[in-house]
Amino acid sequence: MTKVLALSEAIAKFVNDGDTVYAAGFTHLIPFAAGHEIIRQGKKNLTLARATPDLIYDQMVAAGCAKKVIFSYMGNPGVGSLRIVRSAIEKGQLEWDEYSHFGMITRLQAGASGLPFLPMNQTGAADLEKANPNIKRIADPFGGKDVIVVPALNPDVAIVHVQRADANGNSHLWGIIGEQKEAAFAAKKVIVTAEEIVDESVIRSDPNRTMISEIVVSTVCHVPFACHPSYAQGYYDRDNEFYLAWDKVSESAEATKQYLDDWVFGVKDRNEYWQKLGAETHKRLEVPDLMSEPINYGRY
Amino acid sequence: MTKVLALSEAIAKFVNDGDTVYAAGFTHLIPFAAGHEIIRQGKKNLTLARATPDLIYDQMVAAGCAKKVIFSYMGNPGVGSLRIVRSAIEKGQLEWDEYSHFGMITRLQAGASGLPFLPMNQTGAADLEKANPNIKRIADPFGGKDVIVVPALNPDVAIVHVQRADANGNSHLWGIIGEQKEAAFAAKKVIVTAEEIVDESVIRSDPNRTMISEIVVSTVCHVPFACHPSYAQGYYDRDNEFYLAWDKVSESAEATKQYLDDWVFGVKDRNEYWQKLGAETHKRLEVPDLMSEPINYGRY
Amino acid sequence: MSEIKYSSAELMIINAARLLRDGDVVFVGVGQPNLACNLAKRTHAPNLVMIYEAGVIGAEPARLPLSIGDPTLVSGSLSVVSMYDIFTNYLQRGNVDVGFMGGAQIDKYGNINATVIGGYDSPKVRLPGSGGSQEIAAWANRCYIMTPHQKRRFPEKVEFMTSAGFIGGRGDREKAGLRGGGMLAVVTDIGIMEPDESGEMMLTQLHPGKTSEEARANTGWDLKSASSVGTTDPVTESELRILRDELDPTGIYLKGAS
Amino acid sequence: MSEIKYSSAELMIINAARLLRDGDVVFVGVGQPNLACNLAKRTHAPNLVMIYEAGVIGAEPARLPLSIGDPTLVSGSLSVVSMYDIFTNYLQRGNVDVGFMGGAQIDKYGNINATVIGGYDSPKVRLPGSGGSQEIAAWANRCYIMTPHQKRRFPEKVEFMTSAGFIGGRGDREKAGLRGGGMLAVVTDIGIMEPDESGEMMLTQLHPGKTSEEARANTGWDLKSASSVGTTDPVTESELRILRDELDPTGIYLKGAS
Repeated sequence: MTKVLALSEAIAKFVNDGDTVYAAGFTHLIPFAAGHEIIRQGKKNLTLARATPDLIYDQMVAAGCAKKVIFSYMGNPGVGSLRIVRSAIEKGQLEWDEYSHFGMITRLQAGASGLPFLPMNQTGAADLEKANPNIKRIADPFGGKDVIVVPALNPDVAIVHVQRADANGNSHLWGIIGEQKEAAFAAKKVIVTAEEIVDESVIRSDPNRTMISEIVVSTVCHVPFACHPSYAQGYYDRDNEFYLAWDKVSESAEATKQYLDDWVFGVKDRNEYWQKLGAETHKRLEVPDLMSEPINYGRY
Repeated sequence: MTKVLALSEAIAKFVNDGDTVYAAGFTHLIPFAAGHEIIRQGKKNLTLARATPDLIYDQMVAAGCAKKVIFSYMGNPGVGSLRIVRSAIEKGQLEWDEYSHFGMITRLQAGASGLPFLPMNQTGAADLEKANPNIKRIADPFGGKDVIVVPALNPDVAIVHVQRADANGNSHLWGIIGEQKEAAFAAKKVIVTAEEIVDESVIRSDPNRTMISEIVVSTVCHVPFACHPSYAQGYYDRDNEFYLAWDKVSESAEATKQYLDDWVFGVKDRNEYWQKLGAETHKRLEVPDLMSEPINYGRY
Repeated sequence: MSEIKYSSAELMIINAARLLRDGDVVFVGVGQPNLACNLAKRTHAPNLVMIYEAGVIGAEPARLPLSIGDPTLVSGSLSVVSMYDIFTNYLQRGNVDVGFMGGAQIDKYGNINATVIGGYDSPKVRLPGSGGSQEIAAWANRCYIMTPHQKRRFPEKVEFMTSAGFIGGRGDREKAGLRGGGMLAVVTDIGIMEPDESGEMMLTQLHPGKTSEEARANTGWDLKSASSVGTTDPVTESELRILRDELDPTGIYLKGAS
Repeated sequence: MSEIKYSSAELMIINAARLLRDGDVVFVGVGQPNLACNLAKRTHAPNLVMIYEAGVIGAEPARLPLSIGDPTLVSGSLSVVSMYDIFTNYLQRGNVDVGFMGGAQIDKYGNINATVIGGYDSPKVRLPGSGGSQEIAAWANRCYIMTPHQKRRFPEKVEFMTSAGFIGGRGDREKAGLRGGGMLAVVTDIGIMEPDESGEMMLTQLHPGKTSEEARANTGWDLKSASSVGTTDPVTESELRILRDELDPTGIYLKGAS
């Protein structure tokens, strides 16, 4: 019962106009390939949720896919401002719903847990609480200080990139794991993209590493290098030069359009994109091996 | 700054009469060696918290260490009744505080999170809620069904056995991980016992495997075979014969006293205990290797 | 053709196995439920996924597991997660199709007592308590129980409700907002009871050779029968062979009735 | 002996590094805070533990990290956990000693604005928002900020309170029940401001050659001075050598002032 689909089929089948989409990954494992495919297929009126919108949502907003963003830090990580999302918000062209990182992740954790809400301790910084009716305050029934609560976030679809998955979607991921697990369990449908599709025996050799199991996965797509300019730990490096370059590109609507024409609409899929990046970039992003010490599960 | 102590020193230093102790491990990794050392040192008036009291608390209650148990399933796993704890409760000699597994683990998760409480959805089975004032019901501020809440559990000391730790307490553990992490973060002091003390470089070779970090660990003790008759995945098997035998031993106060005299007071430490078990038992509990596939972190 | 002989445990396990559907995600306990799942997996439900409250998903035990935390459940499984995660992300989130329940008493509305006989504060017999069953009963899509048909096990009303069936009737279960479908079958050594529209357990099937009188005589409430009571399919040699030769060759769980 | 030359960024980083104590668990950002921590670790605080909101604990980056999620933070670190765990088990639970803050504005009571200039609903300048800073400010034992001393960065009151310092004074912070000690030092290129008994930031130290007049002229509130304003120890060649040769050899974070 393989769940393997081409990424284009997966996006066509599982992402609908108007959906709330959570393209997961905190700096690491950001599913750019899926984001580009969503742009190519011209999806509309999406609500784009992510702790850090990052360049992927800048590009999707530029391409007109989004009506709203849900976020907790709207920057170009390590560079500065996220120009396109920011400008759309400043101009009133984009709805937004904002939390702290912890608030955002707590919403996902509540969603993943099947709970209506989860509490957080007070922070004393009440301005966002005043601005966002989703941030409420309730009494501690055990007599302590009031706590802050946020409602569950259950996206229509989560897109989660992993290093290796089997054909059913059982996934090993490592390095910065951010909110990958929470997004997968919170969402109604889960698209896994993977650097490698491996035999089930590889997954079963280390079950404690399996953060997302087939039980919640809708489809698995084999998409090597899916994260560029983000990265996959152990597979390729983050392309910091691209993050710097985007700061310039995104200053101009023309340059942004040209970028989308060249690198999203101008390529068929991620493989073409990666080939187009060229040998020098491939070499620059290469990373030497550094292997984990294996562990012994025992043959019982 | 090594935190390594002999187990006897660790128990003397970190476990006080009257403490709430959480000896963690769901069936797996149960820290019997530490339990026996607590008995040998004659600690008194402890509140013993565990999802499943298992034989370790049966023995500690028999030895007179406990005034109270907090639990969610009081059985001899795979065998039946947990005679000593059960009889002490039936005779009114032992206080108790009871939850479902999820309620118990939720209390620990709240404690580990630094939260005063956490919610759970309703289960419709309200008798325990009526019997235990710590189980309360609050309104969902977002308009859904009422939820059940339980207060944080923050034990004075957690005892957590792991497969391998470095000298500062950074710990790799695998197999059934139960509530090991939650207990460690919820407790005020953490005693780690380990099958192996490894070089920090082994831990650093696989940081995603490190479930408990030095930041919360008070001391680390090198105690091979600390879990018998429970087990350590990949190191030795569970001694089911012992669990069956205990069902008989614990029927009689005399047999129980004899057991404690022979196997707890009659040995100096876990090494003597393990030697006393003898070569046949060692052989019976041996397990052939089954190694995980390593992963690549990359040398960045 | 010689008559096939089997124990009442074997009869219940085989009938429970038949309730499972291919692809089901089952929250399993050790012992008889584990045998029922493994039997189903080797017959009509090869894609059954077994998950355990200890946090193991997709176990493929190489030997008969003797406790809920047997290491054979872990080695070669698909995923191992914390107890908090198994109860939140899997069970409470609604990712479990079937829960197998146990308990000392089960009543007319499928409610279970696994906590206490006598008053809670001064128990006459203190039972193990809920473990995970309070939540499994509430949130798994379908719940089943296997238990010998004895009057003391089937009181009209449980003394303590550890886990909810239909509480005092289906309306109660809806009012509490529980996501799961509740206790959908009680498999005994006489037959199978299933809930009627009000949530009351009624006799719907009898094992070959058993009678509704036997069932009524061994039930603590006035057991109704379905308008047409069926007969369960006879136990097959193939089912027995898998159970006896492959799954429990030393007969640890197959011999007894409890 | 020639005069030692350094940028204002170097001056701030070196003074921030000196605030760290051996054994501190520090919630670090990239850029200047990362350099301050690594400098402290290589001088007086070898047992400093660096943790990142991305979930990395005990990072020992082999190269200069260029984002909060740089893979060099992961390889060879002590532990990597989920964001939910880093915010709950570490930060909210009280396991973090020091938090380094950033922000566009910091006011008289050490409150930070990193969210918006102009009204929240129709922003003039939309800033990145809290990220993790709302919780770090509330729950780390000690908070520090490094920022150039400019009037526009130091208004009397922030337009939007992204992260709490002492709110409207120490009493407010206590009333909210925050566990951390709040904003304990603001390191600028002129000197260091620390809270007085009421929680108001006052000038407590000046860097060599700087004056309290300069500090007052570049502060948006009526900046008080401590009864005796100290002078920070001069920047040493050894500190500069570590920063320039080992930590940021291409000068990415050392050159500018912001």
